[in-house]
Amino acid sequence: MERFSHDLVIVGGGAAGLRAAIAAAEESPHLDIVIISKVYPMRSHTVSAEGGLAAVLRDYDTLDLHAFDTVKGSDFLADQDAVELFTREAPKEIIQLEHWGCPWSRDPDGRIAVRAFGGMSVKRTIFAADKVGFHLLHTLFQHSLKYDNIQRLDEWFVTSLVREGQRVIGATALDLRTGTMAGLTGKAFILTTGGAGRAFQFTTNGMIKTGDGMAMAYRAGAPLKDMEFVQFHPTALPGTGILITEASRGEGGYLRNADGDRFLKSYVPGKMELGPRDLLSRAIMTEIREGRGIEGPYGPHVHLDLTHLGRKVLSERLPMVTELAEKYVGINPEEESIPVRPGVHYMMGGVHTDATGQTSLAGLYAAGETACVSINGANRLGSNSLTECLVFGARAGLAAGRYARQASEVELPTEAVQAEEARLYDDLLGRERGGRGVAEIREELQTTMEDHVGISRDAASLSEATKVLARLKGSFEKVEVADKDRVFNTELTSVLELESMLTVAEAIVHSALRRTETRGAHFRTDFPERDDENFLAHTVVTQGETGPEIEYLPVTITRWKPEARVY
Amino acid sequence: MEPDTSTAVFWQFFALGGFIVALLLPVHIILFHAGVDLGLLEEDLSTFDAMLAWVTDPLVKVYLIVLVGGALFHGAHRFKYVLFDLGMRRSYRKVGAFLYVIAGLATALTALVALFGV
Amino acid sequence: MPSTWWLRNPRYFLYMLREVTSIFVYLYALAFVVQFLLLADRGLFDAFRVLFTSSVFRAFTGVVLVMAVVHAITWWSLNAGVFRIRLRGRTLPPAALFAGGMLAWIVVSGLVYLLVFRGF
Amino acid sequence: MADEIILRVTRYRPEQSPLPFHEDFAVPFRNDMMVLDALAYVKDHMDGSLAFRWSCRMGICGSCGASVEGTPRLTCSTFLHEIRKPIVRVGPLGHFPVIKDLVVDMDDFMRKLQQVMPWIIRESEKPLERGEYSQLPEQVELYRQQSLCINCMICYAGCPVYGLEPEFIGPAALALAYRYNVDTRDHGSKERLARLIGRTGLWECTYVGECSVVCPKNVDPAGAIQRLKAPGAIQAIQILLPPILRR
Repeated sequence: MERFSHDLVIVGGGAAGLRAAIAAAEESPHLDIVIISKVYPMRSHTVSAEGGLAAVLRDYDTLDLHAFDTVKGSDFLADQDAVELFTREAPKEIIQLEHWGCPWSRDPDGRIAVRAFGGMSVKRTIFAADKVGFHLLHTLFQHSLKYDNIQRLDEWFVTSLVREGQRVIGATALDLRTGTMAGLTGKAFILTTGGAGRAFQFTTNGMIKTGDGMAMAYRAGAPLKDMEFVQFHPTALPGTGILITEASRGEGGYLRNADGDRFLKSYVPGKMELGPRDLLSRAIMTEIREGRGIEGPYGPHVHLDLTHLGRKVLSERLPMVTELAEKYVGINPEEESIPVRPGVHYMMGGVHTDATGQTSLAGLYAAGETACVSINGANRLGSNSLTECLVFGARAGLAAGRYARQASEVELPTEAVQAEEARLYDDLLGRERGGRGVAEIREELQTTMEDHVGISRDAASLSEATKVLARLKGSFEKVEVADKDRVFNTELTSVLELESMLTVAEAIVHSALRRTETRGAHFRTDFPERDDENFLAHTVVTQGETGPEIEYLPVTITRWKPEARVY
Repeated sequence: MEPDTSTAVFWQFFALGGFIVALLLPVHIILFHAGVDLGLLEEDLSTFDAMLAWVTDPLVKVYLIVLVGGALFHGAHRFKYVLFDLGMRRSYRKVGAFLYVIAGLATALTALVALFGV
Repeated sequence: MPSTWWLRNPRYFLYMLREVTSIFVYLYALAFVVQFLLLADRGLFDAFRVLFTSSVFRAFTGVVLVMAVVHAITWWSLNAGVFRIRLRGRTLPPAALFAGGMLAWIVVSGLVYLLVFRGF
Repeated sequence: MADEIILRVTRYRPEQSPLPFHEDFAVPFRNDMMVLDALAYVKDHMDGSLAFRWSCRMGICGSCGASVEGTPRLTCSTFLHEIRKPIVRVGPLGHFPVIKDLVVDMDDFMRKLQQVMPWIIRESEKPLERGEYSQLPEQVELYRQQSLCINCMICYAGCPVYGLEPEFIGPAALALAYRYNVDTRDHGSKERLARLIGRTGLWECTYVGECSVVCPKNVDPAGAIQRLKAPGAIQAIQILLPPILRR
């Protein structure tokens, strides 16, 4: 059994994790930092983000306007103090990334260029063509290589957090290459493992987005917040779920139904294609339900029409969209419309943290999609999430680094590691189990979430989902693992990921069932109105003895009183 | 990493030589060796008298030195890496050094003879 | 890696062909140097002329000519992708550079021809 | 085309057998199926022990490189129907040690990335409050192509020099060095170049050009390496000059 000890342990190597590591390393060159991730950092899902990241860089724009757009987009569920802090620190982060070499797209005069995005009042989305996540991630990763005090454990799967009282002091982790279980002692931990889109069948998310960090925190006793708010991105390719960026609409693309109509005029006439994602996704589903969708091999969809944008815009500003459309659906966007439908994209909810990233447990921090600060409330605005990874990644890195510097030495008990090793190798791999395979359970989970916890939900569908989930948890106890090898056992990691997804799914469903109102991305057909009287509050879900336990926390409202959300 | 100065020097000769060979060698071969066989030329320039008459021109002397030096150093360097490509990972540097020495001697002799000998 | 790796795909094979031209270039240049040095003595030159007019050597020069042409074409096409030449605010496309190389080749060949037959 | 395709996978399971072996899987065929979809089908429905890496399935994360019919490709963006064969051979990327099945050891590659100092080096840093460094679109264009590398290592699998000499820094890392060296914000080109002009650096590259052919992102590492050679040679040769003439 291997043992490692570090000051600061960052779980996850995407934008938030790398930003946190760099922030901590810059502040203290003596802090011993490790990034541990189940994939190499440049494989992290940040890489798939396309459209851009928001910050106020221009004279015509104001921090207040960015904050207001965000609050309104959130359907007034965002904590306004956190939002204001976010918009204030955002520009600095963009400039910082520029100084580290990020190839932002430029205006002809050499300034960082900005583009329009959904729900934003003015052009304030910074971009690098439409490979923003890719460039952001690689810039951060490459810059992180500079620091001697940032080490990495690549392709290590963290399986659990270990507590001592109300403080997290360690983690158990599996070295995928050798299959060895190791104990990782740390004075502070930051979870930056992204969301859990893969719990749904049709998602823009990569295979690795299985909610491991959220589930880990939840099992360790840290509550999750606002989990019922699952964002559907309006434009994903049918079949694969590959994302077609909102920037395609920001650059002027149209959504059309089977009749060729720009149907959004009946839903968000003031914003049209630049409306917020929750409303657009719902509008598309309404069109499809009412028979104005276009039939395709993967079910009905609508059209994203970019034909009028011209070759220059497509090749300079949307090269990836062009590439994806050509490669995956055989369409030249210069000449034909791209088939799109809404797909699960982002979790507004996550591990409950304050504005420094601190969770309810001492020594445990979270940032990025894993965390819920919250600035996204019931619906995140496109291009706020990458900025969130930077702003709150850096904040969590600083806060956790400071905590680690003053925290007392800790020792991870050997038994914790041994118990986890026994769970994996004696129980999961060692015992004859003879149940269903991991893929089968996962598929049922995904279709259940898709069908019952999708864009529209009601009490009946959600109750049904709780029943299926309970049954699936039973099946999981007997899951069959055919591969008994230790070396790079990807079937074993699939099982661990399934466990994470089941955990997160349960939190989502129970939170959704209890919120009997419609707000942002949470659309209850049986409660179609927003109910500020009872639900202007964050859902906080904790793992209890018998299942999820739900409480509500007040929303911080500073300057913008809730009003009707009309675009 | 220690700079590999000698390789850097020979790489420059190689690169320059590559241009020289690309520009001069085909026409040179046609003029002096293959032209008559190919029916492109009537006069055989590779006889003693023809060659001697020709190499007295100062411009031709420069041409000769440039062509010979370029071809030999270009050839030697690339030849060395062909040996590497064929799997002579241990010995290609030694054989390469030998090829460079030959190239250097041949070029020097040509230059001496061209400039002072003829 | 087996030393026959260059047979694995046609691009590797063409690469090897291109590189092997160097051996012919090298050997031909050496032969030419020998012939040039033999000019020091008519008797010696003529004695060796048997060798340089033999069918084996003539076949060799034929092969070298082909190799030299392969070299010239591949050299320009490779370098066309390397050099970045800006003209009036635009980077020249590789095809233009290749065409320029080919043109230079023809012009220089013509100059050499003139040099040999007319002198300057 | 047939409604079934045989996936012939080169497998290696060190705990089961010391030698690699081939295994055939008959996979239901759809016309829009990528090689990766077929692998995922095998894993989900036929043999869960099959190990391979994948994530984004949209050609940007760089995880899923493998040798398909002898050519290194991203399996997520290679259609089965492109192969036009009833039997499709899939194996691990060449030139790397294999950990298991299609999973190769990336340690060497990661070391080489770090070795070329792929970060902005500046003599003095401008405070953030003073904003960004101005960069004209055509200045971005100087390094844009080489900044598109997704670290999929397909170029290393295509590079025979790396196959023959594993110490060679290799295409992606050298292209990355070039990317920073031509960035107008960077002052570190000399320092970076110093790491490239040794025995295992630039001079090993003989411009086979295969890296640029197989690169799924059109990064052109081969061209970048050639462009580094001239300044590299000058820097290497400066050591021969008397100190006063060195820059």
